[in-house]
Amino acid sequence: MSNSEQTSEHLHPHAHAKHHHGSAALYVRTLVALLILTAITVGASYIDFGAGNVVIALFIATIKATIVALFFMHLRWDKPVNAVIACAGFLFLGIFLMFDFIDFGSRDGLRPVNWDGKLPIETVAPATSGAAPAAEKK
Amino acid sequence: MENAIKSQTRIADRPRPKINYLNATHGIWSWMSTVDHKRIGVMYLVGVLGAFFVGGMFALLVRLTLLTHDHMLFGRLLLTADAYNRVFTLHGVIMVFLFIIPSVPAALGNFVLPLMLGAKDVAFPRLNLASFYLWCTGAILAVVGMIFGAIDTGWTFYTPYSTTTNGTVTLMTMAVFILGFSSIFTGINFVATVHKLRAPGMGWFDMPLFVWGIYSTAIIQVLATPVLGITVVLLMLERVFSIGIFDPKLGGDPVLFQHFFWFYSHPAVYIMILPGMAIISELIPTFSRKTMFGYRAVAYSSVSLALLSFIVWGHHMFVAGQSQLATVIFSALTFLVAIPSGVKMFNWLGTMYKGNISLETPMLYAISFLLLFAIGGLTGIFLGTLSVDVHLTDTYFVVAHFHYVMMGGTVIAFIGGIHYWWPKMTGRMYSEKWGRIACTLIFIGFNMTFLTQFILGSRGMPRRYYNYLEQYQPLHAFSTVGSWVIGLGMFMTAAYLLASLRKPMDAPDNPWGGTTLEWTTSSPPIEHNFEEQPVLTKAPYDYRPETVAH
Amino acid sequence: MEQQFDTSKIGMWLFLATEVLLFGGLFVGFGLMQARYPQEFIEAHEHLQRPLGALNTVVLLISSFTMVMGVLSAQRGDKKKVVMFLVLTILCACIFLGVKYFEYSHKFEEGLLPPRWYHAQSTDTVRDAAGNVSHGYGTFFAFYFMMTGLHGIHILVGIFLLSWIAVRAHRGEFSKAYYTPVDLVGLYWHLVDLIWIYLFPLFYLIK
Amino acid sequence: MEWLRAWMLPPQGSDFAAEVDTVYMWLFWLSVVLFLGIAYAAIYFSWRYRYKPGRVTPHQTHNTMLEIVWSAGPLLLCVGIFFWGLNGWMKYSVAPGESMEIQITAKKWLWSFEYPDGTRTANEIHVKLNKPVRFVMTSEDVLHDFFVPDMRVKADIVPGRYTEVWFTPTVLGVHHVTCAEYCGKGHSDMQAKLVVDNEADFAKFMETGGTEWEDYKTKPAEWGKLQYERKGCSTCHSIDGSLTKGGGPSWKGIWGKMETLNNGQQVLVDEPYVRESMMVPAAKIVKGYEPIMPTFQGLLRETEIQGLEAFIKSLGNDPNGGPPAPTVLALPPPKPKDQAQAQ
Repeated sequence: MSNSEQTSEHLHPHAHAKHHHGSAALYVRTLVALLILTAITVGASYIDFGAGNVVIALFIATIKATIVALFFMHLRWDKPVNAVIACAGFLFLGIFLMFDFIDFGSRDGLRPVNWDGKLPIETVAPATSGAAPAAEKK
Repeated sequence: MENAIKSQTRIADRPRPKINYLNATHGIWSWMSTVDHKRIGVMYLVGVLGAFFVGGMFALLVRLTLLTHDHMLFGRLLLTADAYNRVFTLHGVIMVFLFIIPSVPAALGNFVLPLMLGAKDVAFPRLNLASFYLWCTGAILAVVGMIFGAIDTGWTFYTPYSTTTNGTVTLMTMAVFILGFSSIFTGINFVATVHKLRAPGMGWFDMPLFVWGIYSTAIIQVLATPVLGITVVLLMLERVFSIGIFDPKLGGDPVLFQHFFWFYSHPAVYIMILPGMAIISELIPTFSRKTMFGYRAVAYSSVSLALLSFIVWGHHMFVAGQSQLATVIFSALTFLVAIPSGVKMFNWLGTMYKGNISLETPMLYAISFLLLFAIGGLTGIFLGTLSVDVHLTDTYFVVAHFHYVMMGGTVIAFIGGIHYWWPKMTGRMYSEKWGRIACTLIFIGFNMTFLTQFILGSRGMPRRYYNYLEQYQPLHAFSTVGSWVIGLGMFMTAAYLLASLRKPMDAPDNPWGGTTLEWTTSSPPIEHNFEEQPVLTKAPYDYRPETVAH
Repeated sequence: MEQQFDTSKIGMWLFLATEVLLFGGLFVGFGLMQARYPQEFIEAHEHLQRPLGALNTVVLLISSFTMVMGVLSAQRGDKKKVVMFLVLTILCACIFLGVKYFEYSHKFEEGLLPPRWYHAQSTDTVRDAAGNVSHGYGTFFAFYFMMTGLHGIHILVGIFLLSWIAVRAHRGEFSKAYYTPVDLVGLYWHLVDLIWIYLFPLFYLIK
Repeated sequence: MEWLRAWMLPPQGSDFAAEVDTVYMWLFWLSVVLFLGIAYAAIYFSWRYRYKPGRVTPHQTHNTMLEIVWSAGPLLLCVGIFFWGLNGWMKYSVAPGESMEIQITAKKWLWSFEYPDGTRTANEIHVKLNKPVRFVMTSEDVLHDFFVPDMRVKADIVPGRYTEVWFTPTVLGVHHVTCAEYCGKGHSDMQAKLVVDNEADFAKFMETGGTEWEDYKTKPAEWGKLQYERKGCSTCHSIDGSLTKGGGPSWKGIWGKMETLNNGQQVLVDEPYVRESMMVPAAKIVKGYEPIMPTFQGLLRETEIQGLEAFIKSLGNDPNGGPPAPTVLALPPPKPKDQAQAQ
């Protein structure tokens, strides 16, 4: 495998030519697609889909990101290893996000108990330290 | 036993080349500006051993303070509570961030990995040097932080203690941030090197297992360390600007910090142990003169440990206030780690079975590793078991457990690796006799120090305690005496290794009969590693007479 | 040459993966804090100027386009066009930062700041009995400043790198056979764009 | 093997302890067996196959069956251990409904405990034998951890949140409470005493109102001020002359005043009147106020009533609520600490 990688130059004297996949026309089309998607997502933000808001916005963002990665970043034509690395970055971010949401999502309550929408923090835990930030005293 | 070097498989020595990587150029500047992976590896080795010395001194001081119940020695108070907190924090920070994480990959890995692959250098030599200088910068910042007040947060920097305490927390976290990027650069370098610079004929499953281990480590370094970076940045911002992410007084969540911290720091445990296992996977076949049993299983177990390490971090937080659902999931996933660890252990033993085993110093370290890592791994099962963990977590049991893995595992393997590659790095043999004595001392001292701490922990002695109940006094004293034995062994090791440098070069190219590519070049290697591009014709660890003769 | 180009690319992609996780940490924090303070985050995001955010999105997308055209010109060895497209990219980056400057100064004037300094309370509804506003509003802006700030730093670094590449291109250091730096900086620049593609809806659009 | 358990683990003080210890000891023996197996193999092989020049080693590359066996074997074992641990932990996670609830507030470096009736103690808790007790905990500054080795329970105490832990004490006497999450200089000194009482001793302890009263015996007005804040008096009564949302009369300067009631009678604000107003608030309502105050009969102890009176008295003399007026209290001196020792 590495053997073929290392010697590819000798096997394909015009190997560098294979990077010439894009064309100005294709990039213009890509840009137009991205701008249209931007318009759609901005437009959609004025309509209330309830819980769907986040899903729609992130779904469109993911389509846009994929387009950028595939065409502007050449992943469509690139060696698969680069795409694997890119996906790994997002995959492990996904793991990080997922487990944190498992924890947060299954806790009893998320709001700090000393600020439950009724009591300022000072009432419950009085005079803890002199370094209490100014924000509390507003 | 004095017939130290059994050389039936040693290849015939060529005349030693006059010019090698050590004397190719001269002067300090030629070292400081070098992009040679071997020199960078050596500089890293010197650096991390310096950090190991400082961290070790702090460790001895911690143990000495706990020797007596009133912390008095010869009528003088050793450390106040404040000083004690600073000392154990510095011990942790230095050992974790400055020593263990860069130890095997950046020092030995840098030196050996390109040689094993038959490459001239790593993929990005200048990035490699940059990584070293980042390490230096981090080290300097840490030293400056130590001088201007140090920190007393524990190496885990838990909020809100770390955001409210005095001391140079901001400076220290800055150092950690920079050290993180040093580690990332090393990781990027190694992944690219393994992908692109393998010798002709070397497929993925022809790579030495050390390379597999370092490659798995590099994956973790690349994917986990950035989260450490952002975590310490958030901590610094919280301290300086009170942004309210972790500080409950401003609506933040302290447990969130622990998620961020352990998302890096659990994989970091595998940044530490995987390279240790990788070294053992070299030592055992070499000194058993037998092919690696279950090569693919060991290679896959390295990668799967790397991946598993990302999904078990919550086991540090079973009692920290994470939800019960998360706790159960993390506990279940944690047990999965036992399988690849076990696979490695059994395959190492399988390799020794029917081998032709000689017990030179590196092999003694390898066998010490097997025993100590077995204890470290088995006590991990206690801590993964939910009901038992509630009692044991945050006690000395945990301290003992991770020292068995980090020190009994990684450090023992690291020292074994230094002995194994010392002839290659320096061109000199060390005293085999003193090597065996020191190894025995370290093994005995280690068990004295930390076996007792399991008992202290299960009896209910919490960690990071300055004052302790009088009932724990005898065990603490025993543990402290053990730490002196380790110290003695370590100083002995330093002494005979340094002494060997005063001799003329006497090491053969392949003193141990190793089968990987680094043994085919001269000791020490020439500047560009190999006279001519090596081509791999047989798999590593092939000890069949017909192929050895080849 | 091919070998080195591929190696550099792997290295760059690995670096980009670390960038994804670096920003990712902040995304995770933002997500969790939004789960904690849903009402506050919805109200707080109304303070952001959606048209300016949309404008910046368009500017960055165009800059990505000019960047990729620069890479294409480099592949074809068209030195003049490389320089032109790089300069255009830098121009877009400056516009982006200019708009950000206006947005930031607006936030500072209104007191839309992290919890410790947050003092724009007029329309905030989540309060305690004494009328103190929830910390959640400030938390939103803490993340707003951290994430757009880190992104802004990346833009600044990008401007620096683009200028460096433009100068080298002008000197004629690149050719059909060797244009690796242009390609790598291009990848970096697209990632900066890609991150903004997520930042924009998260901060400006999500109700 | 009981001696071994007793050597490695603390005394068993709760019903968790037996369960945890069983798992612990089982894991211990499992580890011993596995360790000896590994050590035996490593050392035996090193001796049995020690180096002999010229010996040719077999070329054993792998054995798929073996790999499967030594992957699946540990996996099954681990699944079993996981469920065993989970089983014990589930009990630990859910407190029974009838538990007595004690609130813990931890701060650097002090434990405060509060009982359902408002009794407070510092660094000492009394609980009833064989009755489940549930602790609801929060911190005022940094992370702490409530660890009772004898009970085999431990839980972090997180500022801004409540965390819980429970157990049923099964052994009379004093047990050790210790902080297990690093909290700074005094971390290792952050200790408390957990006293398991029988019914009678516990009742005696509760009557006296905990240990806090001891500290305030000489400063009744300050004790009263604490009760003013804790018992909810402050919701309706200000101490600076202003009118609160609750709408009760301010306590500033009220002691010794002649008030006109809504039936036209006059009344002197003195000790009997104040006491009556707490116990039967509707009996005498001052003109201009609504009869909205709830009774505090049964909610206030004698010590607390007297403390409140001393506090009101101190406000009468000094508009700024300065040093309390000298008051002589004739109280039966409570001695909770002695009783604790009597255990």
